[in-house]
Amino acid sequence: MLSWLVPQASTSARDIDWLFTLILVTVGFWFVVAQAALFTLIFRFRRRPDVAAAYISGERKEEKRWISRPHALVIVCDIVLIAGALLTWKAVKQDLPPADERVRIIAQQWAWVFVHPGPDGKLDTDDDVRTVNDLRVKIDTTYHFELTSRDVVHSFSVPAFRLKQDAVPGRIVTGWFRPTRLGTYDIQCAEICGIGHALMPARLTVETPAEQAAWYASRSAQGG
Amino acid sequence: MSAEASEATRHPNYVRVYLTLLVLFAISVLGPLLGHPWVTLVTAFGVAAVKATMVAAYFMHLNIERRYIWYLLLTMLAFMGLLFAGVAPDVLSQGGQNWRHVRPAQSAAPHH
Amino acid sequence: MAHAQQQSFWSRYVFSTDHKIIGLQYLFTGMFMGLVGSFLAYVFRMQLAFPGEPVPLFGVVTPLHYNALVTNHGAIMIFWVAMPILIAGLGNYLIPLMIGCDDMVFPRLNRLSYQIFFLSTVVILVSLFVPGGGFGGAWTAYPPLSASAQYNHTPWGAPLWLIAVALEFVAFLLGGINFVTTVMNARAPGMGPMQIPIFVWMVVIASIVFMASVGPLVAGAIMLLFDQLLGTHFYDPKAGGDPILWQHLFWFFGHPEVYVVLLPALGIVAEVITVFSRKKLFAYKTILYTAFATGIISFFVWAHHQFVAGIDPRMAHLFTITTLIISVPIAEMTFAFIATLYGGSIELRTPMLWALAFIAEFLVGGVTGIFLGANATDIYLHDSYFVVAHFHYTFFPIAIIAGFAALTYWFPKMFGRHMNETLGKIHFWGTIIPFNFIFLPLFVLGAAGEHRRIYSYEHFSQLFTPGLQNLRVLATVALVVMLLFQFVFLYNFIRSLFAGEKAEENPWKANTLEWLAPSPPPHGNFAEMPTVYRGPYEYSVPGRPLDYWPQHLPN
Amino acid sequence: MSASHASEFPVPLASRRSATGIPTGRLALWWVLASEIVIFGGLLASYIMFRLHHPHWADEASHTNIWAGGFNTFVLLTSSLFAVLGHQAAEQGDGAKAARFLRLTVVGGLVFLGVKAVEWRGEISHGFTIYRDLFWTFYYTATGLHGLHVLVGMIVLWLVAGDAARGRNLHRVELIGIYWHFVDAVWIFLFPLFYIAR
Repeated sequence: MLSWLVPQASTSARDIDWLFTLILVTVGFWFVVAQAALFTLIFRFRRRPDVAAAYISGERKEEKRWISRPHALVIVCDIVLIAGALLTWKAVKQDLPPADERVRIIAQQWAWVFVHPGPDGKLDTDDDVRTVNDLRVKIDTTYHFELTSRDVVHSFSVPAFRLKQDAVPGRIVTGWFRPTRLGTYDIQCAEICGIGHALMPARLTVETPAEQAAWYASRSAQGG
Repeated sequence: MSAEASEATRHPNYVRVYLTLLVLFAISVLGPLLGHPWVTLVTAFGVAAVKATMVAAYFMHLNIERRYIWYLLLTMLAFMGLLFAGVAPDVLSQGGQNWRHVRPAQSAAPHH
Repeated sequence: MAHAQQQSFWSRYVFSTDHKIIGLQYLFTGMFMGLVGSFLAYVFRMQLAFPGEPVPLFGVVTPLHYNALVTNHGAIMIFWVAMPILIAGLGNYLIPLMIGCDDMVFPRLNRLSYQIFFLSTVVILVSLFVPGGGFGGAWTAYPPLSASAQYNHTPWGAPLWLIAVALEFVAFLLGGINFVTTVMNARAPGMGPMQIPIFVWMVVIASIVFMASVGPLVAGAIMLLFDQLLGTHFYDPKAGGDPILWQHLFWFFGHPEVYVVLLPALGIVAEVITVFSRKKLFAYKTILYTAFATGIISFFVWAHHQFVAGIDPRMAHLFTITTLIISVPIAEMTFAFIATLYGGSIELRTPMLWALAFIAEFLVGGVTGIFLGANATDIYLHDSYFVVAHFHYTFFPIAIIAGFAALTYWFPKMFGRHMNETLGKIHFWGTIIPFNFIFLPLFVLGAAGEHRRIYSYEHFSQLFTPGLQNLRVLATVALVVMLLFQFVFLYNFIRSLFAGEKAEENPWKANTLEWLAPSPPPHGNFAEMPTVYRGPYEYSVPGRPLDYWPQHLPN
Repeated sequence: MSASHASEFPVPLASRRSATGIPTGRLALWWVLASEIVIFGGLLASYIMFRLHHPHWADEASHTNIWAGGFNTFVLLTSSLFAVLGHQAAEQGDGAKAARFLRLTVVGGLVFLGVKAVEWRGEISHGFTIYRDLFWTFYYTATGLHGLHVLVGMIVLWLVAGDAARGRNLHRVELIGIYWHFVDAVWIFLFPLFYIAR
């Protein structure tokens, strides 16, 4: 459902969209049933002359059924949704698949600094490429990112990846993503971080390995 | 009024409670001198819990108060335990699943 | 004070210890702050719809303005509108009347509580106009942004904001202790626990939940204030502090706070729907127990606000489970309210329309909460406009819809006159329809990835599309329409105060004790202190000539 | 009960009812203490977490003055005894005796704050200021918040003692006593947390 509104550009996006649809169908059912019951009762029992209201305490067993049975059904639905949420969370947030490459993301007031591993595919070597507000990743490659902040709490959010993680000063949080779709996507800061909160619009480019190699080459040509 | 009178007769000997508290206090100060961490833990915090319970029971008269006042105060303490349990994995620990603290090396040096 | 007959205006209305006057003081302060909060919303919605254009009555909105506007809109609407109207205002006015006594047990403490609250109101308003402007770190005030003027650039606004919130907490702690003690000790003879009107129960549960949850945040606020003013490092990771600690202390209070305002709103709905459907409340005990369960479970869910905040991902599982569990008692209570309508004789007077609208609209807020309580979908939806739409579908029904239900229902009791029914219905539809057109578009915008607290989307190519911008304009236009319809209410309210049709003691033919007192009740409330003989919802009892059976009538 | 309420303020009927059987003042006081538990609880829970997170805080804690803290524990325990003896006297209707005990309690509070002042002065002069380390920030915040409670308690004790000496509002002797014992109980935990454990 979400993919109608925003591109689905990573493996996590697929998982999360699936869960979103599951929840939408489940709670949509409850929503329709409850609203239908509400409006039906309002219409059916509108005030009419000479029709008195019934006296129902709701404390007797056969009356209580009317709320205890839906109540049990709500619990069943909750269990299904909890299972779906927990499994998806585990896949997206907890389990880190083996990394092909790593990037480092450093947030500050008000810019994103990205450290790319460079042609050798390793961080903390001489060919690392630092950029500001410009992250470039290869398609179908599993990335681990190390996220931190220099000053206040920021949040690294890529809607097309369904990826969001707060960047907290004093902590390094590790996460992963695997792009599945070429293109350029918005990176937003999702945690208010001061005057420039709206002015941290970085771009994320998903490119082919050949394009990335060419970009690295052009960078080192400029730099060297 | 008769109820109040019977309450009064049930009051403990306050001076005896006070002397017991002083003995416990001495234990809590002397315990650490043994230099054993577990002894310190028990004499400092175990004794503190006993002392606080005694003060609550005999000086604050919770022993003759309605029972649910105990429950009320203990519920509040339990919520603090809950807060601790929920926060400690993030604040107490040095790191966890997929995250770690980065701190400048801590020393007793002044930070200004 | 000794000579009750010669009370001056000041001692009668300003320094009164009468619970009704104090209740009305809270109510009117809350309504005034509602206007302030609405104006802030109007300004930032205009900026979002027409970025960069000067906003009529305000001017050009800078990022600093924008942050202060959203921060104070949130804080004011929760702490200075929902809390004073639903709990302090209605609680003060109604609790002694509904339990059949003459005042709160501590009238002077009650007056002190309002005075502290009034001071907090002054401080928060002043904080908007100090050098550097109002605080702009969101109502959650996450450090290090909130802890240091170096980061937030509001050296005066931030501490004043925090002091105002702290004063407000003190006021509500005093008020809450007064409420709980009053209901525990001062009930009319014969009023056992199961004869207490649901609204009173709800205010008591809410007060207890508030009292138990706010303590750690009071401690946290002291620590934050020290960071701001003394330059200590409680939340500064560079010196051994931890910003996540504040988030936990804040949400340990912040989530129960939702139920603190929700429960009284549900209580109002229970009172109104029983009267206007002439029905006994369906399963009183179940409703009561689900309210207790909700209050308790609300302490176990707080970290669902922090799924992506850098907390340990294993903890997120526990909080997802508890969060989805809390939907069970709330759903059951909603079912009981809907079941109350079955077999009723429903009259759609203005208060009833508001109460029914509460159920219908709150359902939207309830079901959309599931998306956010589930940790995996929250990764995407966290801090997006989906969240904004979700909690406005809970808080708007709570504070505004239930508030109007209460005002229109108890207006005859408070002021001895009726409000105009036609104007009331115009105002109802003029509020409810635009309300949905404000926040339904925001669900779509949030699902499209739009984040909160961004003063302009011009820098985001995926968000600044014509389609999405049209939705922003739609929401803003709907807001302006809704705000304009509030003038209908203000006109109706003020006109009815002086020229409304006179109301008798019990115009709605209700059972609860407040309707035994004259309208408006005099000092001391009842000519003769009532005794209670039955529960509050004995409507349409078979074999009785009248379809109501007030609590105070002997068998 | 109602006779002792006689004052210029007209006491509402509500204040004189007691559906629970607990007098209204005492019932409210329990709720006050319940909300105090969570305020101190939040602060101390934060402190304990930080303490266990930072092993070096044990070294910092060794610079607190265990003898001053210990003496203050003794002082507060003793003043608590006076408070409860005052309550006993009030129960027997002896307002003058109750007032004497309450004033002795106030003296205990004064000694406590005096020792505290000397202690803080010594620490600050040795460089252990609130900025030295987060441990010291917690130390000054927690003991300061507690000291504030002591100060408020002393003022109220003094007022209640004045009333009691004239035989008025004797039920308040018990209430301020319960509050004072609570302040004592908080110190019972602060003492090992900041002084003994090192």
